Amino acid sequence: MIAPTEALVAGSFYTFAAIALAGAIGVVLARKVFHSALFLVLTLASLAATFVILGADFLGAVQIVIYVGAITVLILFGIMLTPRNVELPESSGVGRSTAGVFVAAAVFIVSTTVIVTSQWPRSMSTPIPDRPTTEAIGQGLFTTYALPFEMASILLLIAMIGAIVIAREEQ
Amino acid sequence: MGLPMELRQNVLITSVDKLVNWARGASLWPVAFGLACCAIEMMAAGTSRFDLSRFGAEVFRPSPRQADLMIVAGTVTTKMAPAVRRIYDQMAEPKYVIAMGACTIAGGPFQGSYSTVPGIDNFVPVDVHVPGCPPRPDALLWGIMKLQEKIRTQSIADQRR
Amino acid sequence: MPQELPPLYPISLQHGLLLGAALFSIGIAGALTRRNAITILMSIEVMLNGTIVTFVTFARYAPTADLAGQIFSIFIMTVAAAEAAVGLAIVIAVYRLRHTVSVDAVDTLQG
Amino acid sequence: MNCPTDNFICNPFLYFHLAANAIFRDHLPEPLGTIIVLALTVAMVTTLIALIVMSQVWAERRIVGFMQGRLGPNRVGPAGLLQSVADAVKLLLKEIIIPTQADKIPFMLAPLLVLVPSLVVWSIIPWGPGLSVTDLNIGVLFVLGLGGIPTIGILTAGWASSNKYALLGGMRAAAQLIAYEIPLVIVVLVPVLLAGTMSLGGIVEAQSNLWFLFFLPVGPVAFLLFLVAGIAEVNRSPFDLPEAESEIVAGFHTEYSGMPFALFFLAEYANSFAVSAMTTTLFLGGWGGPILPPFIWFFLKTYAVFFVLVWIRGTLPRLRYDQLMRTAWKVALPLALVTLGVAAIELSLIRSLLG
Repeated sequence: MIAPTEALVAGSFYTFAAIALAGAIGVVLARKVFHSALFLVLTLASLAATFVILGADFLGAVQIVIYVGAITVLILFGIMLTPRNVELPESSGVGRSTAGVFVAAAVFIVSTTVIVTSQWPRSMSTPIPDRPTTEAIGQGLFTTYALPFEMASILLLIAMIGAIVIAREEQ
Repeated sequence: MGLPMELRQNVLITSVDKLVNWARGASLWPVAFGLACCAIEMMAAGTSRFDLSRFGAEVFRPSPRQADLMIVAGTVTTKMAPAVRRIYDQMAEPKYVIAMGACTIAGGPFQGSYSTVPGIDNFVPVDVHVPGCPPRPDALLWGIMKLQEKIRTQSIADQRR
Repeated sequence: MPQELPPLYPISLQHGLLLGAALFSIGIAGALTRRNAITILMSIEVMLNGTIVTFVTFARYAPTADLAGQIFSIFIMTVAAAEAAVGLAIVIAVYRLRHTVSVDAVDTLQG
Repeated sequence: MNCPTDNFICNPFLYFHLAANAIFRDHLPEPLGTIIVLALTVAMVTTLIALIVMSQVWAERRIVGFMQGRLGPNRVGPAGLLQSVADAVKLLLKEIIIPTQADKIPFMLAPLLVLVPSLVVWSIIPWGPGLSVTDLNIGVLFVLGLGGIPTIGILTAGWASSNKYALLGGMRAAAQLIAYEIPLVIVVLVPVLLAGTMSLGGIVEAQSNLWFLFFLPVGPVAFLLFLVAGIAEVNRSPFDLPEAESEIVAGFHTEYSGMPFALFFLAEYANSFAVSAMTTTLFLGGWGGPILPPFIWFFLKTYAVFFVLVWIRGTLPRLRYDQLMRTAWKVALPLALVTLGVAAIELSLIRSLLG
């Protein structure tokens, strides 16, 4: 017999997953770029919820801070700074559309087949019980993963300088 | 128009009327715009000596969409009239208009001039006329209280839409 | 022998991975079919999120000592932020030059 | 006052909680009962928010009135107390105008995007010991994350109105929010560092001996920075450039009337209360205090901070846009970084000295 609270948790996972997928489809299909961006917000926010349900509460909050709070706002800014894209005809030729959809479908079918048919180890059939993630992530970032951490910060710095140089108006 | 007479005195309608009219009268947010010297008196009405805010009407909204009351303060020229009408059209229902000063009521000292509108009744419905050249801030307060009296007599049964 | 998918409850490893794969594929479809550079950037964000979902699911089900999956997700987010910043800067620079954000307009290097 | 959680004076919501549990959780099948109790809690918090916002609007208008030698609203109800009620009822009954050129669904969605995060923040504010809807172990991060979502709502409002002033206001708001979010995030790390936890309840408990405001020399600097960045985050005067009426009409909510505008209005005040509450929690010892019950202390401190916000509004003129940006990037950000560094060094020194 399924415990009701756990059924609630599982149910909310599938709900949020469905919302995320619907949002992702909206990103791809929406006719106006601005609507795509709003669908992206929907996807990212509901993914944050699924992360929390999957035991990654810190990551869920980080997802909201970085993705919803920063990257989407950046994209919205980009949309508003390039106003003429509103009228851009979006259908990009039947050939390219079918090719794109075909590639995407192929990727999806292959990965689904792999996921479904793989022999996953027994130990991975049950979830690890919830543990405090904030401290573990902090420890990891400053010990085992110190080098990638530093490289990520350098990457951010380079990206920031690069973005400023590229987007700046010529004086 | 509206409800049949025998339903007018219904308890439900009258008490809702009371609440709605009380709320509308107690929070008359004006549009922030002035045209001429009367506007100075309108601003003075908001200052500490006269204090429009006692009646909850000091919230001058910059956008007509959020305002309830248009105080037309000052001479309306023929060039300005379309703009005034446009601001009136942009306001959300229910909306009220106070014509402040002799110029807005009838053209004032400029009556008959080639450039002045002889009274804004020509293009917007005015609820209260506040005479004077310019009227003192107390007179504007009087006008707002008159408007509150008028609002108290309204009924939702009369609304057309 | 193919392992059968478990029922919907509880959330299983496969379901999380399927969500990731679906997001990734939708992102690919968007990135390949749309012409607007900003929409393409957004599709790439969707793809990256599919990857993050996969990592988080593995972190949930793989019995490792540290939370490698979640830490890697944080790195992905960092890279995504950098990518979005540089990508939008390029889009804006292109818009300034060509007055369009269609990727078809930026094919001069094709010769 | 030493306050056990099961004391009715300390925990005024205990009655509600017990009653709700007794009525719904004991008699209904399990997920349903939990959902109903949760919904009731949400309803109660929302009512509380509405009441607090009304009290704030009234207090602000009266206080600014007194500061300017006026009386402020005093005709509606005793001492004008019903003024906010009248405003709310009027706004509810006003016509909702949707411009023909507007992008309709985002246009109506934007006020919700702005309002909902500012209401959700209230669910983790610790009103007293154990007295919050939920105490997350990542509470601070949660608050920061929610603080970023209204930006999207504001941008949406500006874009969907298809009005140039609204668009300018939205862009301004977004630029300002991004600029001030960075020093805010950094400076919030100071109390987190001192308390060693991200849970808001834990941060309050860590201040039982010493408020972080008095943790010299970084405490006052961090407090001031947080307050300034917080005011900028909620677009209050003197940082209310997104709605500067002398330049861009009403900014991002130029085209909004009636109920959607009321939602923006509500969000603004709910946010300023949230900033006051967060200042109280992070720097002023939260619900800690002698004699009086904790939640009274919490409200006293929060309203004191809110009074400071009103005071600033009644005193300072609006900043110019370049001054605003210069303050954010050239003053607040370096200062916040230095504060965080000094706090870290000081803390490790204290730890090594005390063993």
